[in-house]
Amino acid sequence: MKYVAGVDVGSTQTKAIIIDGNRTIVGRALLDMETSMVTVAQDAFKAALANADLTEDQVVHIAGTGYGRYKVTFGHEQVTEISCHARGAIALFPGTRTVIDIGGQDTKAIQVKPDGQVGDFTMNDKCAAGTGRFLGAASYALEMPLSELGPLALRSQNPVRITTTCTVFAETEIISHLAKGMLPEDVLMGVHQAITSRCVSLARRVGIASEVTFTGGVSRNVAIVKLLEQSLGMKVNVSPDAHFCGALGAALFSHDRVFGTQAAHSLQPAAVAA
Amino acid sequence: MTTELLERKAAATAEPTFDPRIDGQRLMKEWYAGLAEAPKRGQHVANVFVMGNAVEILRTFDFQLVFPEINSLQSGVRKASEEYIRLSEDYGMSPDVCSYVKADVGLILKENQHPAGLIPKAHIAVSSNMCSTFIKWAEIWERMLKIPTFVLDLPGQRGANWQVRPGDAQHAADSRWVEAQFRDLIEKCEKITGKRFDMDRLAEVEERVNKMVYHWNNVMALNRMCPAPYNAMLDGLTYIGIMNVYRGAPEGVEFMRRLEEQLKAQVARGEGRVAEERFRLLFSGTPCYVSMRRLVELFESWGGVFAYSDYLTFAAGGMDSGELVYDTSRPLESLAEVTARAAQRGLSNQFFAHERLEQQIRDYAVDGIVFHGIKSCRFVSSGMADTRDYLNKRLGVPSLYIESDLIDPRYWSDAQIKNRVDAFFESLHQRGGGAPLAAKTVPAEAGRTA
Amino acid sequence: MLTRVAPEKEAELTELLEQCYAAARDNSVPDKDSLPEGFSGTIGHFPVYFPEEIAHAGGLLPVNILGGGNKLELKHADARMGSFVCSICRSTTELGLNGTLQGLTGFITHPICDAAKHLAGIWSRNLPEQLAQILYLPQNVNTPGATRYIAAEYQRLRAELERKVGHPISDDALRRSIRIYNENRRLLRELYRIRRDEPWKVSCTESYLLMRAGSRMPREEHNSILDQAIELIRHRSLPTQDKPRVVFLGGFCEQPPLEMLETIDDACFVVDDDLLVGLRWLTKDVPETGDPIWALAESFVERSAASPVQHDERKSKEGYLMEMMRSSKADAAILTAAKFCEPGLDEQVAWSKHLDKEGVQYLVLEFEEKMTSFEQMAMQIDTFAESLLFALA
Amino acid sequence: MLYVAGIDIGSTYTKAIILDDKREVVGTAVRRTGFKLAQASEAVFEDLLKNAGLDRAAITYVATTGYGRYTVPFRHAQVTELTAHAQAAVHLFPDTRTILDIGGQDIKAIKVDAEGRVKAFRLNDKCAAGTGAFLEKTARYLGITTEDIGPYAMRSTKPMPVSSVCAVFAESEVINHLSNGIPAEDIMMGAMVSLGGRAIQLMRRVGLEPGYMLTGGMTRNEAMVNALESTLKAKLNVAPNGIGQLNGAYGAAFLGLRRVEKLLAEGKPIPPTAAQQGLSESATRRRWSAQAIKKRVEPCAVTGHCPVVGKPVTVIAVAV
Repeated sequence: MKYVAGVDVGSTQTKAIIIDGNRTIVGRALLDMETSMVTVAQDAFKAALANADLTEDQVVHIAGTGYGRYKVTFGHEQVTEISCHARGAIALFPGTRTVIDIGGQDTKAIQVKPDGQVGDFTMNDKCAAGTGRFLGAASYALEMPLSELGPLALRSQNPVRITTTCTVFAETEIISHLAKGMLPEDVLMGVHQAITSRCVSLARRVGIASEVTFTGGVSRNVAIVKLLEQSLGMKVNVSPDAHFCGALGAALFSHDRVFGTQAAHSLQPAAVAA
Repeated sequence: MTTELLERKAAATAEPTFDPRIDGQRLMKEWYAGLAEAPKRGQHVANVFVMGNAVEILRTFDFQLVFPEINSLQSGVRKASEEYIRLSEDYGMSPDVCSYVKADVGLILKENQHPAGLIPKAHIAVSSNMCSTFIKWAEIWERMLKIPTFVLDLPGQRGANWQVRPGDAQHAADSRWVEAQFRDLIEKCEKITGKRFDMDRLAEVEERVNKMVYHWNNVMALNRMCPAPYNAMLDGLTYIGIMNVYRGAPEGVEFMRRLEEQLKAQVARGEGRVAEERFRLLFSGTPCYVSMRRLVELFESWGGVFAYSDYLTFAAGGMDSGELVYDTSRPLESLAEVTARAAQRGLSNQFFAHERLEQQIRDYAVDGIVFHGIKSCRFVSSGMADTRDYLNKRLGVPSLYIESDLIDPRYWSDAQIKNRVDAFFESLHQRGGGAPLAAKTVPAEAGRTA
Repeated sequence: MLTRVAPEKEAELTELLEQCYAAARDNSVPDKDSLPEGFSGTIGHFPVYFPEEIAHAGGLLPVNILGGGNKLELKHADARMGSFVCSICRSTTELGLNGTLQGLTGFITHPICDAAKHLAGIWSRNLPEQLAQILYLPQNVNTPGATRYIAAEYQRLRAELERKVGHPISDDALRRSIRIYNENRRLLRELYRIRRDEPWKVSCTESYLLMRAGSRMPREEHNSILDQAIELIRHRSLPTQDKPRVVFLGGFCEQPPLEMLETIDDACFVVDDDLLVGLRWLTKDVPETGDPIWALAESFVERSAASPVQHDERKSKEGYLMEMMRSSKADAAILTAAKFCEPGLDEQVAWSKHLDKEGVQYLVLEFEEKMTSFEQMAMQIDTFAESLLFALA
Repeated sequence: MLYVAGIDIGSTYTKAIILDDKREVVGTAVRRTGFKLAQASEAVFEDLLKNAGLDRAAITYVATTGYGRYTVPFRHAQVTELTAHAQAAVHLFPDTRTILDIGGQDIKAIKVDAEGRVKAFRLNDKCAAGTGAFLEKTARYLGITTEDIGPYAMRSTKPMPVSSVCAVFAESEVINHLSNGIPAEDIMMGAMVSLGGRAIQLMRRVGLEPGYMLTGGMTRNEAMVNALESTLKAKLNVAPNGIGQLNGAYGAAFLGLRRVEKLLAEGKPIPPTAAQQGLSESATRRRWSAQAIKKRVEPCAVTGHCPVVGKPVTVIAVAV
């Protein structure tokens, strides 16, 4: 049995996915960014091998993606995360037409064709309020782990408006609101709303078509998901594997190389759950 | 026109000794060398911009022209802009204003020591309202250089419900207003230079401009050929440089004539700018000069060539259409008419810019548009996102939006731009087939391109 | 304001100010059936100046579009305008796209800056049913013939509006409007005189609210409000405080948030400013006889204020700043600019360089209409005031 | 014996100091501010009294500064941190004319006269990655604690400039450097050099008048001080043994002390505290901006198409 892999070297985390000939996920790994992208890519891949308990020689093709994709020196090809997220999203939710990915470095809105092709895409411009970094600022200002932000925000009764588009000054604004005695949840909700509205206007540039799939680590933030659905006025797909979406897409591109492009792009749901 | 016809022409007149790039750069060098000498020659100096600048009149008065935009641009190309920009920010300029202006303020603070040589101090500055920053820029000179400025007010298109066209009453009225301002300018020039205005000389200058513009339009048209003979952004920059600094000068006419021949011959031989032309692209906006080659490399490594750039038209003074020809039998009136008309076309036309792009997309058979938004240039950038949205919905032409700056290296984020460009080509490939991984050959560079 | 005296008078004034506040806060435009008496539609115009008399005479209510303030959330505008464009342009786009300004009969900008010119284009592409236009007020008013050109441009506008309303706009109607607007100009001049001579009687914020109300109500109505308010203000007897006298510059287009003006009021007497200068652009009465269009055009050239977005050889940046300071006997200046406002930011440098030369103290601030936190700004303003008081001591 | 306290409630740290009438420091205290400012100042005051071995009654006068200066109920007076810093600076180093204050959220350049009066000042531009937070972010990326930044950077042999104007992009630049195997200490030092450059640009805007002093959190960062001095080509006065961080509090206390002396000299009583006065000053003045408008979250009916937004509901606050 031949296996292929995808390694997504992001700005904060690195993910690796190994799939087999039937596009079934057999191994995965997620590592936090270390000071050397080269080693972190290696380590993630090794971890995924261990997870799938395979040996390197069983994996015949590796695609790198993400900011550090050129650091996947052991890889056979590089694909940008735009293509990969589109591809991964379609695999997870075949009905996907719009992909929204909120990453650490930038936020993307991708228009996808039924076959997983990228139609049009846009990314946030310089003032990067729409990125996950914004949440990072909030978690630092509130001295609270990222994972707790969403749930707390949802408790908000009347959200505060966060107007600055700049991450750096967002921190100041958050602190000053808290200083004024605003409730943390209200300030947080404001932050979430700011991010969401930026993302939605970004998505509007490519045009929003149902179904919308939300990928990337931030998709695990319940508040963002809720607000997205609210302002889009439609349901949003979120997969438990959302943060692996890029790596998965990369793996699927590898799959094309090795096993050819025929057959549907979709995964067996069972496989995803596994 | 057909290839065999081209071949005949080419065979007849090709002059192998001519190399657009080398000769272009030589001319620019000579031009800068000439600048420093102007005071010795006792020549008066005028600061002008590349759009709506009344250059024809100033030449008639034998002014030495200085193009501060081109100075700033050149400081960028020569990777020296950052120092000038920092100087101006130390002086108090905001990070959010045009980096051309800031580089120029830095130049003034450095006693006009430009990497290309000494820039002479102007006796007058002619600005126009086509780009509003021109006016503020000229006002800075009023303060720092203590020189008089003349703001040429060129009315643009009034609304989307109707379009001012040559010959209609509105165009006539606008032309009269422009002519009145020209007469005012002429008086001021007479005072400054102590020379009488010579209508015949104006006609001669216009005659040469007509010739240049004729060739220039053919040069642009030649890039409709596939493969495109030149890169509208990189090579285009050299050409536009000549179009501006030698506008109405014999050298300019000669360069454009030979350029056209040269390119015709190239087209006849079927030579393209890139070895394998995979994608024809339209570039909208102004390039990032500090990373010019990097930008081109990012695209050409994927087989993408810029067949056209709207920058070729507006930065060449909007003289981009057959209808814009001076009637040398009535030089001043005609100058006013053409200037008014030029101001109502192209990028400075907020109401119909998208129609122009639409036209150019067809004319140059492009596969995609690249919009280059510039944080500090609202003139080219403000309407871009909306125009893009409009074209996407109307034509479904794939487009890419990247953002950096004219000449401020601090705004060039290589990783981010490469990411977007790669993704753009991946999507183009997914549409049009072809190997998706050509970019592997281009390594991501450390931070900004040095 | 502290209200120790004449509480009932003060209550009256507060009531008037509340009307004005409501008007200032309201971003929407009256629809067909909620239009005031005698008006058949609305003409939105972007700062700075617009010859409202022409629209007014045609029965079109002039509405000065001043952005969305800091309560509006942008949902569509970011898809149309980059983040490097000033807040007022983006929030105005938002108001157009989210329907708030759907009721406008027309939307007119003029060439104050490149963003504003593009705004007109964006408007025409996204709200095609409205008369989206640029009124080409010249950036060269010094060449002989400028008045003739402007008159022609006004005539064009007049004709366009006549087509919209379906009836001619008579010279008499124009003269009537000019009379009403002359009265309005006179009242605003009086308001500013009080600011200069007895700054403790009316705060910058109050005067701003009074003035801004005129941006969306018929001038007839505005005149009566101003008339009453000025009368009440005259008779206010408030204790004067120990505050430095400053002039405020930078409010000619994008408007600073009320919080900002209040913060300044707390620490300083603002004895003159350029807030909404477009609404008092013509500095003297417009001739009420002769050809009204020519009168308006000639007033624009010969009797108008100054701003960073209007080039005029006769009005140097330093010139009008120093004139403001002289006439208002100001100790110092607060030089502001809206974020991403290129003309404003350039002017700021010219001003501060000149004040350095003159040895006048000044404070440089950058604001955004949408800003919501003012701690840092308050700190700067307080320090500025503290340093002035020390220096004056 | 006369004791005056100065409390500086900053965005990250709250610092306090007690001076006696001989202008001697008798106690200091520092705490992380967190987001409950009133509590922070209360807690710090407790620490301060403990540290000085005094009880509340012994403190004659409390002057506050920093952006939380209005939140301290037991204050007698408040001044801005700029005024306070200027005072402290000139008191510590009489030759001081230009002060640089690098704080967590902003950089300030202040020009002062011989009596410590502020002549001019500038804060960093928005969109400039020039704040202490920028260093912290970079450090976080490199896995260095804020305290270690200085020592760590000192190891750098060839600093790698981080020139991006936008902090977010500065971060991607850092990542880029890292991924290109550039040593962390060089990046850290590079970040400092860039930050130093921006700081000095700010000083130029108020005019570089010799007699330089550095205040704020950066004073403990030796590497930063070196970086600044080398760019400035001049000596920087740095407050001794950690007082630097306490400058704001010191200045406030100092001004407070002078105020008390003046009052006593004139035989006037010590004014009541803000709490005793009751109403904070803003309560007496009509705040138009305070008239909140009910914010509704209106989701778009159809994608990209919004309903016409009705007139906002105005809630008129009752004037006091």
